[in-house]
Amino acid sequence: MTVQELPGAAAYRPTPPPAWKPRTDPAPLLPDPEPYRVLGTDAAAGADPELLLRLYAALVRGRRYNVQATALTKQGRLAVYPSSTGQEACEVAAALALEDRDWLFPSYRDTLAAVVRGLDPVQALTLLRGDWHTGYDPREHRIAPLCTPLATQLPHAVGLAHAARLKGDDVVALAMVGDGGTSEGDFHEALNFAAVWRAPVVFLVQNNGFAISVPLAKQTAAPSLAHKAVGYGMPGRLVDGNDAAAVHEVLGEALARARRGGGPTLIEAVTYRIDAHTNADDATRYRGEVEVEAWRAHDPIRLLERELTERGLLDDDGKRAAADAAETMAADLRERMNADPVLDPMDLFTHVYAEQTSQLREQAAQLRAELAAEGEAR
Amino acid sequence: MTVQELPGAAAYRPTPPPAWKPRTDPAPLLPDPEPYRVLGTDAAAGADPELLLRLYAALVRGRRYNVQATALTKQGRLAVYPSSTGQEACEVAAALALEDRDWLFPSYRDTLAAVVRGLDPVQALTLLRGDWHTGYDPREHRIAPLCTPLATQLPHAVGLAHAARLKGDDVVALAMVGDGGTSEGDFHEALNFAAVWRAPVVFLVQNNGFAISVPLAKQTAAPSLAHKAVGYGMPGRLVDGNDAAAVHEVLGEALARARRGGGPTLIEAVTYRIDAHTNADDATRYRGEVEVEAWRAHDPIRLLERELTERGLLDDDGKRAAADAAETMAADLRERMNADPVLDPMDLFTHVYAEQTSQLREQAAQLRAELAAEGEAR
Amino acid sequence: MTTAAVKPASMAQALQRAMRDAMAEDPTVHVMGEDVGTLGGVFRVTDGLAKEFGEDRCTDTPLAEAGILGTAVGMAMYGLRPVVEMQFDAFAYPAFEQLISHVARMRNRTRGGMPMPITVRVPYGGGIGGVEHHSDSSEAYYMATPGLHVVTPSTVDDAYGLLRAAIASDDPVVFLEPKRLYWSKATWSPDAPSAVEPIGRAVVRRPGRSATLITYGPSVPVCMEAAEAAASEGWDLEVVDLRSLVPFDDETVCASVRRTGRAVVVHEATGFGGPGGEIAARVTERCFHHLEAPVLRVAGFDIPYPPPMLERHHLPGVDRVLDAVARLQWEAGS
Amino acid sequence: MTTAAVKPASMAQALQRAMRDAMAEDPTVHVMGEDVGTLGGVFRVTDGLAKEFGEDRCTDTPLAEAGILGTAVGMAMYGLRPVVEMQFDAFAYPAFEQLISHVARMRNRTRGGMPMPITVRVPYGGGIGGVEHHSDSSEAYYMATPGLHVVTPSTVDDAYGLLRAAIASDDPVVFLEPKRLYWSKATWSPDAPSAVEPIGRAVVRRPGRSATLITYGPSVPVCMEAAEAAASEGWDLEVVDLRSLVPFDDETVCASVRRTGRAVVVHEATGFGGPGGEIAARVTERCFHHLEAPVLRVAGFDIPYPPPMLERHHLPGVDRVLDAVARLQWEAGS
Ligand SMILES: Cc1ncc(C[n+]2csc(CCOP(=O)(O)OP(=O)(O)O)c2C)c(N)n1
Ligand SMILES: Cc1ncc(C[n+]2csc(CCOP(=O)(O)OP(=O)(O)O)c2C)c(N)n1
Ligand SMILES: [Mg+2]
Ligand SMILES: [Mg+2]
Repeated sequence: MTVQELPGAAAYRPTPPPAWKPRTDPAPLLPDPEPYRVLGTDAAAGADPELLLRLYAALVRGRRYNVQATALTKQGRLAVYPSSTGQEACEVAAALALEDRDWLFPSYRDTLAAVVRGLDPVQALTLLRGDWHTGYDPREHRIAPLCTPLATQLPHAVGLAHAARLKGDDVVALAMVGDGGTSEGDFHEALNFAAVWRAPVVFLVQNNGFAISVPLAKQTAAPSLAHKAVGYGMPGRLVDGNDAAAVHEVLGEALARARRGGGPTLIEAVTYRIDAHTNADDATRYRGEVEVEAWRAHDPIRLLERELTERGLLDDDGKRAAADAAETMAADLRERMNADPVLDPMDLFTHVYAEQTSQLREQAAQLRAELAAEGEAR
Repeated sequence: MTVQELPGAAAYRPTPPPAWKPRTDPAPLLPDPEPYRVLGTDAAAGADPELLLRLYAALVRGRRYNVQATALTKQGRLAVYPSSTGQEACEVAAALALEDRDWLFPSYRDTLAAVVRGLDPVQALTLLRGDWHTGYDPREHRIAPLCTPLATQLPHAVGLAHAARLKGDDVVALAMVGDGGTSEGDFHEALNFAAVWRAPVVFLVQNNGFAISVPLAKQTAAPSLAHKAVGYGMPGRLVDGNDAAAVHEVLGEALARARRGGGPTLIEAVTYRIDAHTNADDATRYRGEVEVEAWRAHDPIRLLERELTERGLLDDDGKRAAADAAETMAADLRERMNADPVLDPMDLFTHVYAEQTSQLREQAAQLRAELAAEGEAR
Repeated sequence: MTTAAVKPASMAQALQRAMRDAMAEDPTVHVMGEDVGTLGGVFRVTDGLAKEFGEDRCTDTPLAEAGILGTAVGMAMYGLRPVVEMQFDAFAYPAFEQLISHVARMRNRTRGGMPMPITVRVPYGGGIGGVEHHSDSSEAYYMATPGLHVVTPSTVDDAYGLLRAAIASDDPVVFLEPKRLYWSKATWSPDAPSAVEPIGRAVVRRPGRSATLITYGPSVPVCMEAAEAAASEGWDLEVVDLRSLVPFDDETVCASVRRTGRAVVVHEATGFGGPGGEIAARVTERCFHHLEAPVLRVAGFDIPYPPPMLERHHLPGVDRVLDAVARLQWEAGS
Repeated sequence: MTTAAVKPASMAQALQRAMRDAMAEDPTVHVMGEDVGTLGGVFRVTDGLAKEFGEDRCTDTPLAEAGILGTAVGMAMYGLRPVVEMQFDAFAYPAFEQLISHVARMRNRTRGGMPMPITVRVPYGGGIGGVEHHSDSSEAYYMATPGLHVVTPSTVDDAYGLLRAAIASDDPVVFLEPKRLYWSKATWSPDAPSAVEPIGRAVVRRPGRSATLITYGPSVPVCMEAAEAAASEGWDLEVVDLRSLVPFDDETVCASVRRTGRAVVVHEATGFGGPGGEIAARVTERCFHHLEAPVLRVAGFDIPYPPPMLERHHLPGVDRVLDAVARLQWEAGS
């Protein structure tokens, strides 16, 4: 007999534990039973054609960016590249749903979101090229450094959003994380702080099916990752992560909610990592081509292209224009990445502290002497 | 317009994301809207009188134990004591719901559960007296060491339960943690591992309203702590933590479920810490007497006493017998704790490693020489 | 300037005052941690701050150290100056990844674009009869992490001055508070607090000519006592209080050792892999030909911190310091 | 015993073989971590183990390092012998609290009742062009934690022998695998693996009379190369490979330094607060009157690990080792 079946459960005498009060109703926090979709559904009729076209152009550009960056690894121009091919709808929608004053907290896989937000791709790729850890000024772009230790960027986003709210600024933070990252303690702590503080932050989980080789089924037994939200007292939303219009809409609602003081939202976008984890990974060791093919059919560009075409918003000329624009971006990126970055080894000592310690001054002098000797030897 | 209100949501075309499947139904995982109770409800009729009397005797003994241990801090016989006064129903039910072969993972506040399970109170109090970190052989008693770093014992319980299941042993682990402890990353990681592994483990959260001075409202915004369960794909149960019969029943069900391979359960027992955090704490700094009084009226011993009296299972003689037994235990504890423990400082070096390193041998020799010199000086 | 009545103040009060003054002067200073608000901290070091500045400025957080430090990182990104309390030394460990991988590296990662003006207050060390996990000396971990400053006061004045400097620093400071000195007192004018000390300067607490005791935090009073006792045996010991482990004041320390020709490093942390190794090694590197004897170390044993009833055997006391001084090869020396 | 064909094996293969042999011999040995199962680990060190022994013996865990080590503690409590993989050095930090507060202390806490026969494998160090967080040398943290053994191989043979010993140890061992030596090869007979090495013994990799290079892990090949180069300049350098940082082999190290009278400690970890301080200090304490010069240290700079394109400036190479040797005050010496 389970607790819920117990016949007497309804007949309490009126003496429940005194401090206990029925709290928030969990019902509105629970996600839909199926991923929300727009493209190919009746909801599409309500979508703004201009937005759809913007999303389309960005998706095409984004795919081209992924292909180009992957090619750069083969040419030794990038140390490593974690591709977001197949996940462009999430990357693009995340960037476009944000206001300029908002903040983006990307993971290592989210250079595309940073680029769509306006960051120069060469700057976005600095970490992965290996000339420095971050290639841009986070405050100028309101993009936190690409974060490698999983889920550790989530409390940062909460803290920043909280600080902005304390200051009375109309700023929302959007934090991106993978399905694997949801297993980390930092995910839990960040969501809890966010909910307790009602911080204006939105968590976007890209569930791309894998954490390197580990499939979702070994990562969680939850009905969905979005169901984790209720345990923090925030709404959970489940969305088709390959449907750019749906992701944009769900994100927009969550951002608006945060903006008006409604607190955080957890969004799970169901998507798929078409490429291997990075160029260094061999995905054939842990998954079959059949699965990948099924997802190729659900490609984010294809989904949107079909919608736009059916509605007469996109023709061959339009497609070509988008492709050409993407090609121009790629050519420019390729060319600029083929130049060797100019590096100054003395930078190693410049930014460790605001003021160099005597120890670092000694070490800098040592390296300077070595470099001078090297120079002479040449 | 929220996602759920969207008119088109029901009219999907049949192309959801390919890898996405509806997973477990969340409904059965959600806790009841109110804490489950037995005493004073119709459910009490189904309770085993013998069990109720056992619970009663243990509660009375447990309260006396708490009072005695607190008194020992005033006499300088304990370094510190975190009292479980008011929470005895959880402590007692936890110990009595377990089979002998099962394992208990207590926190620093749960010496009482260990004592009810059969551990000598002097051994249970070793940590708090300060002669060693653990006063008993965990394997002999199947009681893990009292754990101080919050929530860190939870993954241990999961690992042990998992190991037992791999070995084919019929062993369940019961892990105890406080409301504050649920905010730690280790709580999250432990519950996730447990659910993914379907480990035979039960998590009992004693929500006693405070983490030292911090009330639950600053700890979480969740509808209840039991609602966290759904995010891991395990059932969450909410129970009146001062109702020993209810806690025992809910625990029993969860343990049985774990035993038959059904996986973990998260139980939130709503209770209250009547005493200060420890003897060193001043609770008047953060809470009022009114709240405490309300909870005193909901005292676990009183609740059970009323039930037993109404049903004619307990009379004054019975009460006196329970009180006398408790008094005997307390007198024995007092007497034995008043003896100074015999300590060997050389123990500092004995158990750091299986085999003493040369460094520790040197250091042990140093201390031995110092002790000899001290002895001579006397 | 009016001279206020001089009255005794404890180190805990001086620390509280430092935060209070910093908060009053600079609205970006935020105090956060477990029980720091309503309760005023388990050691009462944040007493009254929430009342005076409101709960948004002195915040009781949820119970999760990585979350506390991680959100502080985000707050610092937005221009705030968080002062984070870790309730006890061992309870800072859950925040280790945030500390090492972010707090210590963010400035460098962003070429100075995102400094981390975060103060992490950690009550540390033993001698207070604490049960397991309440008496760790964890400074070796912080010292081995480039990007952090590591500071620890031993006097009431320094508690104020160094904490003000830590909060004012644009770099992260791990501020180690010696628990057993919380209740140590000094006559101190709370109306004219002591000077803000620049971080990175050691101080000679007691001048002497025979040998140098290099120490910090809770071991400073031990060394002072040892120096007094040694005087009666004919040794005139100099006591150097490091105050800052990072940056390390090579100048002051080496000047002293060059003068005395002998040195003992004293700390509570375990010896092996502890701070003393670094200190002895760098002093030896720099002062080799001035040394009459190897730099010796008096430290906690290489064991987990003992239970309260045995801690006195573990803690470096006056006798052990004097024993080490006696082993400084006096017969061979100048 | 049949002599199998001798063929080249990499360090990664030797490590795999050590786990495989341990698992075959002892059913309580369980391998666990991120991607260790189906994928065989990102460095393929656990390749084939899941297939051969099943997923219950070689388990892809959820992505949570504290959870991995914390559940391993529970498994060890029940009598298993977990071998845990942390995917990269910096990703072991989330597990720090479990490591320090439980793994290292459980035996002592329970007076020997609950030993922790856990091996924590940590690929560490740089030189592989890894982006941030993939090249840390974190051994100082582990060395400063009593209760842990800290072991690191530098050869293919030791990789096998030491990992077998680590898994067989009843105490927790942090087993540091030098990433950039994973692909180093030796002619090695996989059918007759090298001997199981007792933990705690250093080895003289190259005998010499002029000075001792004290080193370990990824810096051993650097020191061997430096010793070869030094020979042409008239210095006959002895190279001691520590293999085990804890316990530390004072005997072998000091015997060498007493013989040569000069020493340089070489490692990749940052210098300040790094392992070299401890090593230099203890050698000096023990060999002071044999030393012609202070024990010098060649280490990584005191900075966060650099990006790939700059790492060569950070890593101690042959030239820096030779520079240090040159500074060993040869003019003054015997
Ligand atoms: C704390 C931490 N542990 C381990 C890693 C190594 N690692 C890098 S990516 C990855 C898988 C991440 O999976 P997921 O979160 O699903 O993101 P995805 O790569 O699919 O975008 C792992 C284990 C890491 N970066 N950080
Ligand atoms: C990791 C960690 N952080 C902080 C502490 C200090 N501390 C001890 S008890 C406590 C409050 C715990 O509250 P809760 O989990 O509700 O348990 P309760 O004391 O109410 O039983 C705190 C913060 C600790 N023991 N461990
Ligand atoms: Mg993923
Ligand atoms: Mg509580």
